[in-house]
Amino acid sequence: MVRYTLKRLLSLLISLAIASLVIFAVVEVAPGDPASFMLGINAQPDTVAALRAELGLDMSRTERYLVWVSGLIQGDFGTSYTYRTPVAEMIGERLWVSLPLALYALMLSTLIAFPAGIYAAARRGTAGDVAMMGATQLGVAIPNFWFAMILVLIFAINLRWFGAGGFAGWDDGIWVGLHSLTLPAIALALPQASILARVMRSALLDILGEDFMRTARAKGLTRRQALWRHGVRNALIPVLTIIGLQFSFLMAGSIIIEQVFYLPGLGRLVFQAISSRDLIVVESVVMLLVFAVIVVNFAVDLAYAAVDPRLRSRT
Amino acid sequence: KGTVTVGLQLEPPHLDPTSAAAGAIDSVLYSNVFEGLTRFMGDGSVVPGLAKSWDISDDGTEYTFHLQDGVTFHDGTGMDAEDVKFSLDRARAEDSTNAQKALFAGISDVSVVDPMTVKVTLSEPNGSFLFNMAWGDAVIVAPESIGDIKTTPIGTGAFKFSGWVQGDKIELVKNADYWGTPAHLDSATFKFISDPTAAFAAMMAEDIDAFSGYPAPENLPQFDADPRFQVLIGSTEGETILSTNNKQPPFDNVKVRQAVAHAIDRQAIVDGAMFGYGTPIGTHFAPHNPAYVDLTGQSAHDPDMARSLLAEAGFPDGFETTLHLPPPSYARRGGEIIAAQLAEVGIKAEITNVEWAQWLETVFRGKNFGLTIVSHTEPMDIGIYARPEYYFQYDNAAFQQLMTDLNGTTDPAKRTEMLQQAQKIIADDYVNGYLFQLAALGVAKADLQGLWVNAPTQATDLTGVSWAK
Amino acid sequence: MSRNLVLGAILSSLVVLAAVLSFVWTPFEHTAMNIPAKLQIPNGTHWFGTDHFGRDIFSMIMVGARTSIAVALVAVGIGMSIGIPLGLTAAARRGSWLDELIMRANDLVFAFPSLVIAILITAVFGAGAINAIIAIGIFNIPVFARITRGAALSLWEREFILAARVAGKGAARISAEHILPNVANLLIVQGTIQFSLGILAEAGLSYVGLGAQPPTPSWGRMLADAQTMVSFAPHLALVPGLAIIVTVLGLNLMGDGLRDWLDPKLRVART
Amino acid sequence: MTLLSVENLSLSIGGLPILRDVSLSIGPGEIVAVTGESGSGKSMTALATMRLLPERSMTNGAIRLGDTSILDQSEAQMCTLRGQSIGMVFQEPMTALNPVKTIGDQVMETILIHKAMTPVKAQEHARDVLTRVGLPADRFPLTRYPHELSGGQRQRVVIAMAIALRPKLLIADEPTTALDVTTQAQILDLLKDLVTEFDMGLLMITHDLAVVADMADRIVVMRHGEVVETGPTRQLLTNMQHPYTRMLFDASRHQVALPPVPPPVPLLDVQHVIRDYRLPRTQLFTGPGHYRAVDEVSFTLNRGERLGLVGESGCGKSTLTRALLGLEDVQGGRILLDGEPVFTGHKPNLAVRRKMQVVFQDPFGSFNPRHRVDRLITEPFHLLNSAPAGSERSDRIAEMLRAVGLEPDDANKYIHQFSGGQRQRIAIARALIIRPELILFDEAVSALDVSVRAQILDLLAELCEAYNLTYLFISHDLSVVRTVTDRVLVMKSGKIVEQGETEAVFTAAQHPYTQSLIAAAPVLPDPETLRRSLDNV
Ligand SMILES: Nc1ncnc2c1ncn2[C@@H]1O[C@H](COP(=O)(O)OP(=O)(O)OP(=O)(O)O)[C@@H](O)[C@H]1O
Ligand SMILES: Nc1ncnc2c1ncn2[C@@H]1O[C@H](COP(=O)(O)OP(=O)(O)OP(=O)(O)O)[C@@H](O)[C@H]1O
Ligand SMILES: [Mg+2]
Ligand SMILES: [Mg+2]
Repeated sequence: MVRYTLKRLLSLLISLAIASLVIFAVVEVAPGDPASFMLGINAQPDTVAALRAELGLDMSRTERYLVWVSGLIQGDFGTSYTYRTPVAEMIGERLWVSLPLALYALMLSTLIAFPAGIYAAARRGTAGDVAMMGATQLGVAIPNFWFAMILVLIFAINLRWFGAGGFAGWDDGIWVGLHSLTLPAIALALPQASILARVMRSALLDILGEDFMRTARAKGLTRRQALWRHGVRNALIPVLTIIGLQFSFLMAGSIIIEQVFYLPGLGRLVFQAISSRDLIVVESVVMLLVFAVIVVNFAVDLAYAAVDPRLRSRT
Repeated sequence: KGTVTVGLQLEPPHLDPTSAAAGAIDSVLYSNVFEGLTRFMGDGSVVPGLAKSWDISDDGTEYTFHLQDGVTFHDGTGMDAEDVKFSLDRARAEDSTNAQKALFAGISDVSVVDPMTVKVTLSEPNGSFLFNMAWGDAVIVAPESIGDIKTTPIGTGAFKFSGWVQGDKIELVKNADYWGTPAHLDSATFKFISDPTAAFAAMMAEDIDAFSGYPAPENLPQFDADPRFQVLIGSTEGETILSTNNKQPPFDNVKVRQAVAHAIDRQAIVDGAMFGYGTPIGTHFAPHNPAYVDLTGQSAHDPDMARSLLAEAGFPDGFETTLHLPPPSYARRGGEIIAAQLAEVGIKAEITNVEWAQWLETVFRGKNFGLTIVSHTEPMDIGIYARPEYYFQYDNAAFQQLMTDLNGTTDPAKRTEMLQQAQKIIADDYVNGYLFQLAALGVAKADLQGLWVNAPTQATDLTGVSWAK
Repeated sequence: MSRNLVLGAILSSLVVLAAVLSFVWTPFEHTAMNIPAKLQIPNGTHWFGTDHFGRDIFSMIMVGARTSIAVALVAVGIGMSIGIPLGLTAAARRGSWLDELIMRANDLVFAFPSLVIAILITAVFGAGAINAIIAIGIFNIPVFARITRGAALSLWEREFILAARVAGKGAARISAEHILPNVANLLIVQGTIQFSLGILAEAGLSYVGLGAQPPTPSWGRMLADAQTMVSFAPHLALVPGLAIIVTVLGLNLMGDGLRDWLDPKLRVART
Repeated sequence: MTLLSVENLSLSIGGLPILRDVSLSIGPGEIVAVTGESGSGKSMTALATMRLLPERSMTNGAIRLGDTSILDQSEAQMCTLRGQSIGMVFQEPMTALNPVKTIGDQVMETILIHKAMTPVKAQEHARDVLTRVGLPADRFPLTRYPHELSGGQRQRVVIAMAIALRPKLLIADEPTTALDVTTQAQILDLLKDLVTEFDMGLLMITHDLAVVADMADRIVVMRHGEVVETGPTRQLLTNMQHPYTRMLFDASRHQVALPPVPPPVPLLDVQHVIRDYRLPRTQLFTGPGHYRAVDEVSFTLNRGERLGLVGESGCGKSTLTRALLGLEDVQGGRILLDGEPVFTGHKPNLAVRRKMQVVFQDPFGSFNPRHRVDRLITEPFHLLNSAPAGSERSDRIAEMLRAVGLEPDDANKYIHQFSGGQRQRIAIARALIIRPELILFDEAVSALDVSVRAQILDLLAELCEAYNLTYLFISHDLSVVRTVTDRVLVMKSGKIVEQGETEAVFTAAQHPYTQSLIAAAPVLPDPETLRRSLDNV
């Protein structure tokens, strides 16, 4: 087990190293210079040069890569070119929006998808199943930013149940914060829930065909009891995979939704940083996201083991 | 109600107005937190700021500023002549990162006469020196607080900076110890909403009380019709032009540029891109300026003439070029319309949407473009046509001479005449396609009063803002 | 054939038809502006109304279908043409360092936040359809590589593969002759799904302004343009939104239907 | 008094008739075996009794358990009957248990679902039942998961679940088919003991007539959804009325006559072959573990000889086959065919491979479903330097198809259009088409019904005559190996523990393992002896 973990850790480190190279290379060839971006069109060349020196942009690429990476290793993400604050601090702040949002959306999608998927599987072929699957097909097909627009139109502008966007912060209590994240979370959760419900249903249907389900029925369990006691947990394995993927997606993929709801999240940070060529922020955030995905995958693997004892004993 | 939430499209990268070009910094801090020796008023006039008065030597090279009494910075330290000297010297220093360093280029010396008096010596007379000192880049900062200015701005204004949630908002509170007329509001919040839809939604949902520099003109009629809101339409200093690379063939041919000018239907652009907001211009000058001459007739929409001009220039079948469009909607939408209009006379302009950083690199610095659309928002900036290295690369010795002469002239009537002559020269040369003067668009709650209607500089001056009733 | 397949095929072919037809006929020139006639609601002349430049939305939707289909198709093509051989190779050399390398590389690509990278790519190489294709295509590679490898691995354990090996056939030949045809169904099904995801991705990229550039119409950009006008001209957002939904829905239904149709195992009623 | 009586049960699924007028009955303490070929409706009869039939099933007739009419019960009532009054054991122990729940939980569930006991008592009881079926507490705590048990042990858990509430009736559908002979014997003994101990009725479904003869008090023979014959075991065995029954039993005892063995000329020479599988590392500083699947195996196979290889599941038979074919390298020893190694350098020696072909077990999995028969059986042509083409090719195909009892026209069909037996014939045709000197049969008849198996064995004998075959016949079925081989190897845990003339080994086994294997294998009694013993009673 130790060996296995070490081996995984090593491959993880190699992945991260390669990722850092790729990210750095891609970001660095982007045309545009943070210093001239900041100083605008009236700036004089010597001013730009002075700022470049101040930002450390006059070093060679290799040097800058090494500085960046050695900083990362020590947990120092560097200082943002445009904001002039430590990147780690900025990321930390944004995480307080992105992470709760991702978790909220994930929770919503799970809360919707599980019952829906189980319901549809239990009533396979009935009108309820057909309707439910039709709804999920639609849910997958609706672009989430479009859905977000509609949500804002209805719930913020017309009904005024929610703010049109923005993030209220956690200072006024958790409910205020959650309330301001509700519409974005719904917009994010809808397609995810649809996918998850479909996966849940088909996994359950697979399980329903298994011999042990027949065994369970032969013990005297009703169809529904068998589904709940023996089906759901076995179906969790494919479902967990999807949840893991979705979480990674939610952390980084909510850029557009953050844009629609002007949430100060990680996605918008990268988006802004890309347009202002705040290279170090882009590099560090992308690196963090890659790291997060790898860690989440690892966590999903651990979760498999919790669900499936066959994996626990395997080394 | 003693508080107001104002929406802005762009968030400042940091909070030091003296070391970045970002107008967003001024939008939040100008006059609210930071003040200069002089200041702009909402109508564009320049009035005394931290300098209550000044004496100008007869040769126009020595300015003696008498500072306001009892001015303190928000950190409690007093503001005196040393701070002024520090601020000006810092801006013009060798390693300065001031984005408008040119404003200070004429200063040869700054000396402290006494704690309340500063003398600034210019190397040559400059008719716009007081105007220059009103810019956000020339505000007075203190040496004690300069270290943290990017995150904790310490100024002398009627509001104190109180907090910044990056990506979201900046908060200001009333400065109880303000030297001048205190602010009506107890606090103010600036919320950054870059997405136009989000801006609309936030306004409609009354999440915010006002939006300064509202990005979607198409929504204004709705706000106008809604008794909850008022719409503020004013003028800015932004000449929106179809910048043309005068050195790149075929644009080095004045006939071609003239053809382009006649191919453009300004009204269609103002209607289509700005939903009617904006004043068509025929030269690079702000229409609200008394010296403005209306030259739009000289480049009236006339596709047939454009085609024949093209034929004369040797392009009977038109030609292909590029059209770089930066992010603002005036450029993106205007660009689509212009491309369609150019196509009608045979010019095929391939649209490339770019971000500002890329625009600066390829268009502005690299001069690697055919056409681009951009709004020049600096006030009184016709002088850029005297810089042959400037990105549109207009090189006319007569014009350059005119500008040099203008700088040495202080007589207002003379100046007006010279400015009008300058406007005509560039219109005759069809240097760029002159489209329209950008309108200042604002939306606010109906009972909010005292907001600037015009935008002589990028600022959201809240010092005079209050709620009715 | 299932209801899904029929409905999906009808919806998808509707979109394809519109795209093909747009080459020879659209009610109006899709780039023709008529600003005085802007923002008309659907009417007899302009079936889907006009946009903020007075262009005919119906024509733009037709030509936009072309863009969506082209981008998604080529992106899926990239994913398939690189991903499938990688997956086959990994399966053929299962357990070897090559397999490990391919799968690790796949994981790595998977680990990158796709949208962020797409934005980066367009920032680096400029916005445009080609770069959108590349950005979407890259993330299709690991999808196809994984699914091919997974299916191929179980095939490699089958006795008919053993029989082919006994007949002296090499890994490459077996992959091409036996493995590929037997995973083809799966890949076709996944292909339709990726195709629909590609359409959504293109819409998303265009929505943030990184997809096809004007004047090439794109549904995503139409949506983005329409955004601020939803409150007074909802058809501007509804029409392209519905176009996307119909297309994606059609493709997904078709994918589901195809899966049931091509894989008789799944059709057997289960106890 | 009868415990279960099925009267004129008819069943159709989605309009398709499956069962017709099936009648049978079981009394307490009685074992009734239902037998018949695959697809004859055995399982459906059992599932009908449980009311666990597939969707869209229609039943007619009557099933009575004691006084209750099963077909008239509501689903809720059935749920209280299942597990409490009727227990059921299924064929596949590997999949019949939920992999994510402990065996204790699964056994307790039967008890708890019927609210028969408090959870604490249920746990105790589950413990007792598991001990009763041969899973003592010290080695098999309740917290074990199914994957930690062997097949036989899992089947014991399934039985424990079924008998936890001492149902009056136990239904076992092929309970031992997936198990080794020795394990099978143990499970059958356990079932017999339980029947006597609990006075249960046991409805046992099996296609293995030897098991039937050994276990059952009464036999029910089914064919095409109908009961063709039924009666007490001995009577039925001695006096079979229906030709189908007779055919079935004859086929099970089927013997073939092989041509005589030519004088020994070595063809295949296997010396000290070792095949190790690498195991994943378990500890950091130890090297990777190895699992020795084939351990120092040596033997010689002579030209024209028919050699058998028997052994329990997992003893390394298939691994050895793959090594012989040169599909995988070996870690020790050498394998020479006609004096040449089968594996040279890092790849198989194709010149040698040409002389060898193989027939696999699974008639469904050994063909690419997307190719036609002609393409399937000519695949080995790939080994030839100049493969026959045109009419020569079609002639060869036709000849081979005829040789294995099919029609030349069949060349244009796809594999799914053939039955299991026909597919196995096609597999043999494929193996024969390049006239190899050696054919390996890996469990080639294990998946087939007895009657089909008899035909294939006949075909083998015929082909031996016609083509002078040399083969290695691998099987776990001793009776089959006994009739189609001249010499036999007995394999245990990768080692050859005994080898010799087939008859000699079967009549006088030397090694204890061989002896236990032979003892465990159920044998069909000879009708003559049976009749005599019956007369004596
Ligand atoms: N779910 C189902 N739907 C329709 N027909 C079925 C279904 N399951 C089985 N059958 C058919 O019912 C018939 C009887 O099947 P059954 O499983 O009872 O056979 P069996 O005697 O148990 O065979 P085996 O020995 O192979 O298990 C077969 O012809 C089979 O094809
Ligand atoms: N790829 C492998 N890696 C590790 N162990 C293996 C591998 N293949 C087979 N084994 C192990 O080697 C042993 C012999 O397997 P093999 O398939 O040869 O058995 P067998 O005698 O053919 O059994 P059966 O009768 O079930 O077919 C088994 O214990 C099996 O678990
Ligand atoms: Mg059966
Ligand atoms: Mg085997």
